[in-house]
Amino acid sequence: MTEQQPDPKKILFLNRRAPYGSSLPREALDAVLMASAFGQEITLVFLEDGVFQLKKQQDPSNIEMKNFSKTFGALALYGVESVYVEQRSMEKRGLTLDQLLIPAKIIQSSELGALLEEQDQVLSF
Amino acid sequence: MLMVDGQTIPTDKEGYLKNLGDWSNTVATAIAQQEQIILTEQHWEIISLLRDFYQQYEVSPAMRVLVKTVGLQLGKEKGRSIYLMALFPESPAKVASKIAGLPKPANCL
Amino acid sequence: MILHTVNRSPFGSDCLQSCLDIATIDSGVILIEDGVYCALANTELTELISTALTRHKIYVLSPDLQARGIADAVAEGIEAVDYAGFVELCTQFDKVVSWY
Amino acid sequence: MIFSLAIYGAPFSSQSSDTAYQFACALLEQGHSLHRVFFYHDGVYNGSTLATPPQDERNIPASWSQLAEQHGLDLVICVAAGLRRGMLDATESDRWEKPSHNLEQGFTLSGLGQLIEATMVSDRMITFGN
Repeated sequence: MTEQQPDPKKILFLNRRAPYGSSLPREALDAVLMASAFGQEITLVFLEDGVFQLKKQQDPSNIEMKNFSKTFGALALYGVESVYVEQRSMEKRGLTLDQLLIPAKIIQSSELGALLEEQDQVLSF
Repeated sequence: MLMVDGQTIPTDKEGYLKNLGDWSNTVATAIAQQEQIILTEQHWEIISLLRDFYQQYEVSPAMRVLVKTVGLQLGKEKGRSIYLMALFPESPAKVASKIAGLPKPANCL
Repeated sequence: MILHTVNRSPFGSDCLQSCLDIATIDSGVILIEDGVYCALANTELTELISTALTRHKIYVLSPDLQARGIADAVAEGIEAVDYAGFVELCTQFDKVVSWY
Repeated sequence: MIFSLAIYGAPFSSQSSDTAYQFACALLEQGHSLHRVFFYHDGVYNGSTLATPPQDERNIPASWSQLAEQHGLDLVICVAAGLRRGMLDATESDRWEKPSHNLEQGFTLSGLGQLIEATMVSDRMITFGN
């Protein structure tokens, strides 16, 4: 299994795709859980259609896919608490924070630049 | 493959169920037997916690998360890897998931 | 400082726009694959690009320009580089963020 | 400088693996080290030994394989993403009782942990998305 790494890195996952149409969001979430197992300092950012990943009430049973949105609920247990949604992406799509599955912080695109700069690495999905 | 009550239950080569719907308490006991574990009440509470976890989150927890969840739900005494190691030797997250009829936790290196 | 890579045409994707919305001043942008269409002069993007050039260095991958027949139509101020130049840019900036 | 690359595009479908390959050649030529190339999402198809393009076209899996041999590269295909899409080595083929396997020489199947490890130890992690 995993060992605690001495020097955790700041890794930001940039999620820009809607769920189900592409498997990238689901594969990104797998990578997030893995990074947490390595004890890394993780930040999740949802931008553009990526914000749809956090929409409540997802039920892909009739398209015979797994409801991976349920896994977002476990993020806090995995030690992932830094979750941001970009403001304009939410606004454009008529989404509000209370429609999201998990608590997320609103971030402006101008602040997002600074957040990216703080990271050791950024993985885009 | 497992034989349970005269029925064959398909498993993969590592002993994980091929069809998760085949799981029952009897099947769990049979899987445990293959792992040389006799299930006690302490085992069952972990198994049931794991099944609830999977039901809620659609994922089998990695070791660290299993320890944390057990601690939160069953008390600090049990939320320690040494306790889980004693119940499910070698690799508790993997072995317990197998007995609980869940997919193998993906978070193994 | 970040080097952003953009590999989508701006005429059907938000990649360039999102990248420019976020990129802090002095960060770099390299246009690759279909992203090289962002570098075209005389398109509806001209203003966006010229504003972006006041804040960022913008590079374009020359083999991709050449492949698409637009090597001679690049907006002024955008610098063409080859793969070796792309690698060098990655070392000059602190990290690389991909937009695709 | 230590680089790692993550590739998400299928060869012959998107340009991302071509770009990544050219990029890998250029960085090796400049004397940088390439810690790992991690193939995820549709990038896993880069490892198919059964890819059979016409003779007048590049063979991307074969090119990776040759580059790996020349430079001792670590080409890793995510095992979970690979198994889903039918990328199997002999061990996995045997384990899942499949009739054949198709992993090109020089590639290995391994866990997603290899992506995270590469992200941690490399100076630059570059994603080539599709």
